[in-house]
Amino acid sequence: MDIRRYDMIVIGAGPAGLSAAIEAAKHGVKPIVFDENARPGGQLFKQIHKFFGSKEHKAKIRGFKIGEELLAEAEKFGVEVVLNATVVGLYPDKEVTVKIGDEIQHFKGDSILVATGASENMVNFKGWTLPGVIGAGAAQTMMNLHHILPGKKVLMLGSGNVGLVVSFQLMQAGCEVVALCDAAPRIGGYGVHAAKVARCGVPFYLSHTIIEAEGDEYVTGVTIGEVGPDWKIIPGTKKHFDVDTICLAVGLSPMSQLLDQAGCRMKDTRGGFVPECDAEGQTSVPGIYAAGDVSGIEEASSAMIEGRISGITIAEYLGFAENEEKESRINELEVQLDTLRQGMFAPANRGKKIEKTEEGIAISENLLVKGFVSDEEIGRFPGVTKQRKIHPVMECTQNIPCNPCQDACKRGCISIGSNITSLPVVDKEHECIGCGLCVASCSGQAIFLVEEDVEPGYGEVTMPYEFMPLPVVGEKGIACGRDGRAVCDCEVTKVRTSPAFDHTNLLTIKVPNDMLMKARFYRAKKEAAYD
Amino acid sequence: MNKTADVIIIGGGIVGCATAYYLAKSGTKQVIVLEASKSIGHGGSCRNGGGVRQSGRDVRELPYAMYGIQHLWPTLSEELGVDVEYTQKGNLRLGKTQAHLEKLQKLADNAKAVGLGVEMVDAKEVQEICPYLSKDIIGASWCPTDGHANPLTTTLGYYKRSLEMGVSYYTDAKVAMLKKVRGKVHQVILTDGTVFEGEHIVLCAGYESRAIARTVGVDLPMTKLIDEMFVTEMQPHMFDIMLGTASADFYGHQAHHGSFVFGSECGYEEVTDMEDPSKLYTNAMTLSASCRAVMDYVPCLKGAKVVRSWCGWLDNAFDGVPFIGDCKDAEGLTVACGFTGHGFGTAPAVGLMLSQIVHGEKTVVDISALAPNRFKPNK
Amino acid sequence: MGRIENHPILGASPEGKMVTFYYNGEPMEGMEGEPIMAALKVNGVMVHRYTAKTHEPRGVFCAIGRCTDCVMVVDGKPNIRTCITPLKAGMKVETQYGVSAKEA
Amino acid sequence: MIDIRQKLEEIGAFEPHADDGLLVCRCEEVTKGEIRKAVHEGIFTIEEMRRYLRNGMGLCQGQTCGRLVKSIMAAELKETPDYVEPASARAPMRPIEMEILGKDQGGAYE
Repeated sequence: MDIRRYDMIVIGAGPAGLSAAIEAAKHGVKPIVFDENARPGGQLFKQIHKFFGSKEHKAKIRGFKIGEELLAEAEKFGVEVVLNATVVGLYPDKEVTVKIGDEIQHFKGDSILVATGASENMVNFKGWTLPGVIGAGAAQTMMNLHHILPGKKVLMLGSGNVGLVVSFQLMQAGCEVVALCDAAPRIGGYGVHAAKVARCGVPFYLSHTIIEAEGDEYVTGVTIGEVGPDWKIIPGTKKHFDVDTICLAVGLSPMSQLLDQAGCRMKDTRGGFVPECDAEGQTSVPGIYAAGDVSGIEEASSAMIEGRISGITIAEYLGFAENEEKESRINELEVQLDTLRQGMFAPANRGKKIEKTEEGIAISENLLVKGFVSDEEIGRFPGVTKQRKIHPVMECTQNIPCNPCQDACKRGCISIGSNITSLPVVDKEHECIGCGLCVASCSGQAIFLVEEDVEPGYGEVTMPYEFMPLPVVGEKGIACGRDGRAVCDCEVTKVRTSPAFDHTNLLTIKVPNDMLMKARFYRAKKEAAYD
Repeated sequence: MNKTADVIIIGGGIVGCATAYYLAKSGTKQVIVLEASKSIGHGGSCRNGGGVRQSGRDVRELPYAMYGIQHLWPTLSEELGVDVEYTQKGNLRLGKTQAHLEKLQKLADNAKAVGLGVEMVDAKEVQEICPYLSKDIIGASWCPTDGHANPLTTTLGYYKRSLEMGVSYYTDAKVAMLKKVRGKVHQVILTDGTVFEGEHIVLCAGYESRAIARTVGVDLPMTKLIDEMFVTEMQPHMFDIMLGTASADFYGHQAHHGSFVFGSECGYEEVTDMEDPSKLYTNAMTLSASCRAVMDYVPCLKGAKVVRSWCGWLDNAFDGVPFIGDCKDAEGLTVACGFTGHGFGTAPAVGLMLSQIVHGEKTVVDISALAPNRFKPNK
Repeated sequence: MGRIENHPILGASPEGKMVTFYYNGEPMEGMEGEPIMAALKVNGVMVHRYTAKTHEPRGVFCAIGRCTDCVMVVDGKPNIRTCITPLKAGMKVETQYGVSAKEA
Repeated sequence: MIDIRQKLEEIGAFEPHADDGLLVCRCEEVTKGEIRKAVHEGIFTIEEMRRYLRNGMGLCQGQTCGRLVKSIMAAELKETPDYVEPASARAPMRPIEMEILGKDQGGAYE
């Protein structure tokens, strides 16, 4: 048998797999990475939003850019990436069979890292097999990889980060999102992700699920209804929407079949079927490792660090790195990983209802149910202050590990401190010059610049704006509130774009002074109306 | 939990389930089936190619293989209330060389001697029977009364029906040993210490039977061998016959819903060294080798996609035919194992005969040649 | 459903070579190398196949080659996953009924 | 050890539900009602269920419906989902043509 040998075989060229290969290659390991897709980067190339975290986590960089950076790094360290290479099987002797082109090749590795990521969970309801019912991942693939629209009018099921992020992406691509629903009573994803969807006017229906997808040949509509505590539909709560697309974002499951096949000890958890492995990703089979979503669903940022940890561990296992070297690198990486696992959305807090922020401020109830913080609630958060002169208003109301705003402000107006999950605080001692870098830096698009009395009775609000077409100065439109409803007429007074903003345009609108704390979104006149 | 019964059957495979069914059908009140794994039919019963065939069998097996095909298979779906997909459209055993044809001729002659209709067909006739086969085939043996069925639904059908008829099943119930009481095999003790008691013990646990029988001093001389199979995606309907070859390159058929199911070996089986035999790992080389074997004879399937492969253990008796019957050296114990990879098609008849043995009745055909204690040294 | 001409983050969509392929015998335009599914979607084709047992319509579901719901008969071969198979000029793409291109 | 008969008594008789016609396995077109009913016929494991109804035996090999089947079976058995073990994973991980699988010797297969 012709079997090719490698120090390290990596299955999956996503964030975890590439990071592991790079880390190991830095120590002289020669890894080969297989990926069944035509493009490397896993899900990163479908992620067009800016990532959270701190500088080490590549915060405020968009997912697909992180993918490009990883690829460049992989190339620099001589990592061999084989695309369109489907791993057919993983066998006990650390042997893999791979479909490459129109044949099967056999490989054996002294170590194998499985970084196959996750697949989408599905729910079934009447009509769920109709064309037009698609996974949220499918929508992302169509829009962000193939540049086509999944549909015109979409209903999203699922309020986790995937459902929220993809809803926003659908609107960025030019689709209309008619509603976002979730059977859970509270929004599962980040409040800032929900808020940017809500202010575009998407209604949130929590405690609602799909009763039926309608249509004979393909989806022409959908009916949702409210679920009671017994998970049954409450009579009289049906709502119908005309849609051509229903998008399902109901969670992810580790794609761990290869590990099971290789005989790794598995455990059945609420988060899916995962390998039993230690903190470095070593499974029960010596030399077989797992990193990223395949060992438990988390964000891509965590997957990259997990990959690095497995990478250095494998380098040491193969004798390419000294134990002390490994220990010190792992300590460094674990600090980074721990940081990401802090805050309200930390793995340890899954399923828990958190009532107060770390600062002791009551969480916005409205945000958890309707997707936006109400005008009455917003004032109690430390990033929101009322000043006449121009200043940042940071509508950041949940503790998540993220701090690019603090770094973005060169004047020191924004302070988060050493605890990365703290809510940003406005430092009134330092003067804001309205540069807008903080607005563009905020991955949650939760920072606005507000200035009173730019002319008598009128002030200005500067907001992040990532839609086409970009409004022009002088255009008259409608300012919308956090709930997406029109609050007043307005005029565009400034439109700023800059490479430093990375496609987050800064749109400044002029509104009456009393609307400064309400106006958070802009719509051209023709597409908006008061109700 | 009732731990005593008239009959305790060890092994929830097709033989165990069928025996339980025929026992219940013939009026036995208390029957308990013990299955070591969590699933009924976890072993070879649900891992085989589904052949329901007489041709190619040893003369000692032929009488009951024929009995099953004549009397049991035709009405089985009706009887069990589950579609067992029994299809009696014949079996072609293909040859590509003169040596192959000679071998096939010998098998056909043996079969004819005991009254089975097997004839030799030439290349042209092969193409008439099945136009999808390679033109390299120069001849074949043809047994029109052979066929195939779905081993999955047959096994689970016997299980379901016997359960309805009052048989008790225990899964995840691994037998550690048998124990005699006053000279008669009477107790079945599980690895967790649970003790079952029965007037009659039927042992049909595949290769595992050997270790269990040994606890009461009975040796069943057999070895185990891994065997692999694969299944393709659904294909348009092509043919209903069962296929095999003179040199045992592969065997298989198209199942009712359209998939092709094939089994084959790559030559490594004899030396397979699996750390944990219960894991049933497939081998990295076998699937590719199997595909080549099949394409050599059915080239038009080259574009069919394989969706799954799996393997199972054969229980190979020293002389290639099963051990079926009472253990003369251990009263109260009846065994049925060592089916050597071709037990599925005969399982209904074997189940029926085991129920007759338990009742002390004469079996439908004579099987004294399959006595468990038949091994004799060759010198 | 249309192509995204200009995206606020991704910019102008890459320009590709438009080629003709055949959908149930009718000529259609698509971009060479894009998944067959994408070209069909742009042309408004939603139904890729009808199932074997209940003859239900199916289309794209996962779009990454996993669920296999989007399979069609491509150049005479059934069960081709159109979401991951690149479009080529002259390709014959047909609605799949069960496992064949003809209605049963 | 699982006493099938006792467990069947514990879970009671099969009761039809309004949504029994809902498809669960998209590839092999197996419904929720068929799965629920099979549990009452003594089919307690995914391994058995696949063999009995063909759910998860199609082109995608249960990648889409695996979790759904697990939760339906667990609910019918009055157990938590981890009671029902997932199906074992087997090669090939994706459907692959016999012709391609046959070429694994470093050279083209003729």
